[in-house]
Amino acid sequence: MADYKPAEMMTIAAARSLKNDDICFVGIGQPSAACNLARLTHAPDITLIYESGTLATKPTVLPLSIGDGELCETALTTVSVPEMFRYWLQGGRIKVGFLGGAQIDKYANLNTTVVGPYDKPKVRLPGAGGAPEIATSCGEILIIMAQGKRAFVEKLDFVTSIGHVTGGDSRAKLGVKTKGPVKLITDMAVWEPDPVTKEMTVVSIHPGVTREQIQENTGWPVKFAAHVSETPAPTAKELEVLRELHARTNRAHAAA
Amino acid sequence: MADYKPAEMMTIAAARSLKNDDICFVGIGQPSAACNLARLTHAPDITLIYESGTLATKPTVLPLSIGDGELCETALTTVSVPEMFRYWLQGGRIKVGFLGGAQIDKYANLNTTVVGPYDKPKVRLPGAGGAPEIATSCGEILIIMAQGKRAFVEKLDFVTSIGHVTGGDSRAKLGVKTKGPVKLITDMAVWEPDPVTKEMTVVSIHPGVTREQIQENTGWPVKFAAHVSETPAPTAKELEVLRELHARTNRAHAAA
Amino acid sequence: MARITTLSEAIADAVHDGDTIALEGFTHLIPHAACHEIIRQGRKNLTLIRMTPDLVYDQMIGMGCVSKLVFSWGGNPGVGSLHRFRDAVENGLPHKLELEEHSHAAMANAYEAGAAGLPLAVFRGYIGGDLPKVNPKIKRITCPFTGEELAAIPSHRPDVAVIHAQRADRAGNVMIEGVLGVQKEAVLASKRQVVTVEEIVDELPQRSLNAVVLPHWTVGNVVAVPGGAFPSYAAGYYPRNNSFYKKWDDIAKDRDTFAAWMKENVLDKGPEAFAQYARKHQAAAE
Amino acid sequence: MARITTLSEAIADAVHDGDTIALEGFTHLIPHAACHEIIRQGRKNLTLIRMTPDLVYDQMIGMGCVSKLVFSWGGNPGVGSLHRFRDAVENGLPHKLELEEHSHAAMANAYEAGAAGLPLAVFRGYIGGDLPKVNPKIKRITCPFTGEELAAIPSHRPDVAVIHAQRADRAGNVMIEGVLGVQKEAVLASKRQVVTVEEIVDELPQRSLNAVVLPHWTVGNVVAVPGGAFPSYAAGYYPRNNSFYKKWDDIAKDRDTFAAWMKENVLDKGPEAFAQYARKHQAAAE
Repeated sequence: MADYKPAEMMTIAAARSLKNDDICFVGIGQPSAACNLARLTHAPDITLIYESGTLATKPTVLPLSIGDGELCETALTTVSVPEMFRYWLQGGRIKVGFLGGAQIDKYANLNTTVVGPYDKPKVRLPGAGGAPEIATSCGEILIIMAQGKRAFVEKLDFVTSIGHVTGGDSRAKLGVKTKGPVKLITDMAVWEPDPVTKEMTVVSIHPGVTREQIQENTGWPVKFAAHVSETPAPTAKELEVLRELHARTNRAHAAA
Repeated sequence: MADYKPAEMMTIAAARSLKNDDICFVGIGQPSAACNLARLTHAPDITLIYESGTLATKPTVLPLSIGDGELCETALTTVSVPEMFRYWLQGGRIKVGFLGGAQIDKYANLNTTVVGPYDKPKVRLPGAGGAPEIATSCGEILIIMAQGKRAFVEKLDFVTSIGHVTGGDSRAKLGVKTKGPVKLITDMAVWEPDPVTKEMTVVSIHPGVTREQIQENTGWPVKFAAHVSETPAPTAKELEVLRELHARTNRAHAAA
Repeated sequence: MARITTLSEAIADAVHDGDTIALEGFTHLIPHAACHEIIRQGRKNLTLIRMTPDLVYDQMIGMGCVSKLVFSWGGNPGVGSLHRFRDAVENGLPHKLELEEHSHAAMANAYEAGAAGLPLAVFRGYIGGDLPKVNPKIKRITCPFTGEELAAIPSHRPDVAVIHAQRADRAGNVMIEGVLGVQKEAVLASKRQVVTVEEIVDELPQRSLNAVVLPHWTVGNVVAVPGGAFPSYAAGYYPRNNSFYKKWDDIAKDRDTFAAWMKENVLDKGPEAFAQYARKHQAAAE
Repeated sequence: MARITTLSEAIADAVHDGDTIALEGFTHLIPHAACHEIIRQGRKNLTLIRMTPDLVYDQMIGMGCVSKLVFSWGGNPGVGSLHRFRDAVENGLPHKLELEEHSHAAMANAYEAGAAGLPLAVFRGYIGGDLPKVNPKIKRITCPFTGEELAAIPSHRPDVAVIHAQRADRAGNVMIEGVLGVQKEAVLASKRQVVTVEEIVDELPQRSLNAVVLPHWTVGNVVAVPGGAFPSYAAGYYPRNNSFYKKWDDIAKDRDTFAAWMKENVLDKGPEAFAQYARKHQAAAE
């Protein structure tokens, strides 16, 4: 089995959950890497949309920013940002949205706004960006986040975007018709919402990771599914394509 | 003095009221002829906008429809119709709008909807088109209409678009901040609203037309301004340019 | 996902009796061939939405396909009346036609709101006139920040949008150029779609970074119908046939002349009849 | 009407102390040169609107020009924090910064509504999160047709919009290509405008029928500043300088390093300093 880093396993597990006919609203960083890895492996026709307005883009290197020239040049077309948020996101045309954050709770609500109180933050984070409406307008949400007790918390300092709110049917009761987070992919495991309580539940553990390690890196008592499988390790092909993508990207960004 | 038709005098009088830096929302027919005559004579830089989305267009022949290819090919650019109505008309970017109609009353309210009752019309007219919002969103309105008792009526069968409503400050009281009709140009005279009552008032009579003829072709007792001038007759140049424009247009439309 | 198909299959698949459908095209790219196919397939009780009903709806109304019309300007542009439309409204022939009447601004905003997935359009309009008295769907909404009263109408969300465009690629991505009208909005606001195009190409041509393209997953059925917008036009392919628009006035004025014309040119023909118009004008342009 | 002028005159004309201003550009075409000129002219008490405050607002905040920020994502894209922004929020340095915080969808809709001359934007958003608790400008409005509760926020109507574009013609018509962001909306929503461009040409180039062009009567001041978007990019002219964005992290982290960099590269320089970046990358591309 090839040697690989937990972050690589995370990206690869996320990529695997994408299908060839998915239409994805892609964020910078891990989601962008996962989506492009999927496109370069098992999902060549996947439609990638970045909030900068680029529709069906096929970048050869990963963008550093959401509006890199590469995204626009390789896109089917590029629309204005108001149109992107009105016709494409709010219009219900995106099947899969990606989110991540500084903090997540057990119902997959996310905080990207502040650590500490809003008016006197300990750490001022970048803020919402597209998250509040991505969280409710996309057909379903994938979350990619590395685990750790500062990130996986019992109570968020600020709810920037909702997941399953307080569990059960609380999301639907807000009038939201989309599914919300269907998967949380970390560097240790894959989590899915419990069908009834909607609490995020470990369904698959990455090779070499223990239940204890997952619990140590989670700020609430972790629920494990009745049947927890082992995440298949990255294949040589997956690792090769991902590493080439990152190498191309680093060369391109260093040159610019 | 050159021989000319009343319709030509009407178009020419309308063209003269346009300035080189005007930005006009142009309708098909008389307004289109007047605007392009202005552009081909004293107002070469006038900006003409058609509701089909064509911005700053310079047609060599008059369009038969509001979206003829000619308008698009000679435009600075062409935007979508929703954008035209949102950003350009409602956004307050049009200085002069043109209207006409099947019926007008003394406050320059217009009817282009029905003759007779709405539910059982004697004549079903085309309807509002852009008129209701042109009437309130353009900085000011010019109306071009041939006079006659069936058109110039005491009471409209239907108010499609407002002028000065019931006179006085009734227009402003509706919350409308634009000027409304500043000129009514007919085949007999030029009318302007009285500064106080806002009743349309004859300020200039075309050569050879009498006050009696104007009254005979108006369905209410006509107000004449304290000083009524004679409209200068069309110049040879104005007639030549207008007739060439119509001739070019007829040749083009017959060929297509 | 787009399906590349034939016009008769596309209409059979997408358009059903009783549907609310929007054929759009603002003077440019009016889907005449698709209109004819709907008539040939004998669809009934349609609610038709369109800013400018034009010849296509005059034909569908005259042939008895239509029970309701949602519109803002019903004339033959630059020519005069739509006689079949008038006959229906003034005389109830071939049968009564319910009207839901708007302004252009309202219709454009309603399509925009439909494309944006909203239930209503909010705009500054309908101030002081009589349309709100005859259209109960026109309401007022108060801005919570300024107190200004604005117009509110339901967004358009037709069952089917039918448009014509210049070209599509084999995946079904559709590119439109020139007078854009509300076609993109109509497609994005609708549940099902029929897009006829002048040609289907291997790859969309070299284009601006911001070209107007409807991705394949937003258009249900794509059909090549060269000349399919005639007597309207397709920028880059053939010009508007203004003389046909003038001729339509005589054809449609009389019920029998109209019926005869429809039999000869629509009922007894297929979509391939449009190809001659595309070819004729391409040849003329060369 | 557009006035073709110099950057110092344009900023002096359009931007005053206490103004609400929007420098826009979504990663692409960010008006860095204009930002520097505003700093050089020592403007104070500005309310800054921008979806992604980015390096330009980090610089203006750090230099003490700003009293309030209206925004939706305040980071260095792909790199990390905006340190001057964080210093202002976390430590009140150089002085306290009032925040009016939104989501991207809200900001984009607020610009769109501003361009459309409306007092408010209505959209489906802000469901269930905490932003409405800290931003009193976020209200709810009920659809009179469906009963659905939608979000309502005031439209953006800045005193001044500042953008960078690829080119203008001598009349001042401005053409933009590529990632369009909200620049067109920001310009149309604003009272006064400053548009810097890579070049002013005799005539706009051959372009698509639907090219994105701001007519001359919508842009107040037009200024040629080659390289004026550096280290952001201008599609067709020079690429994004990703390494400068990474370098900014070190420059801005420390107050003194920041101050020294600003003195050397902004206070002691003029807009012509940007030309080298345009030239460098053009040469590299040849």
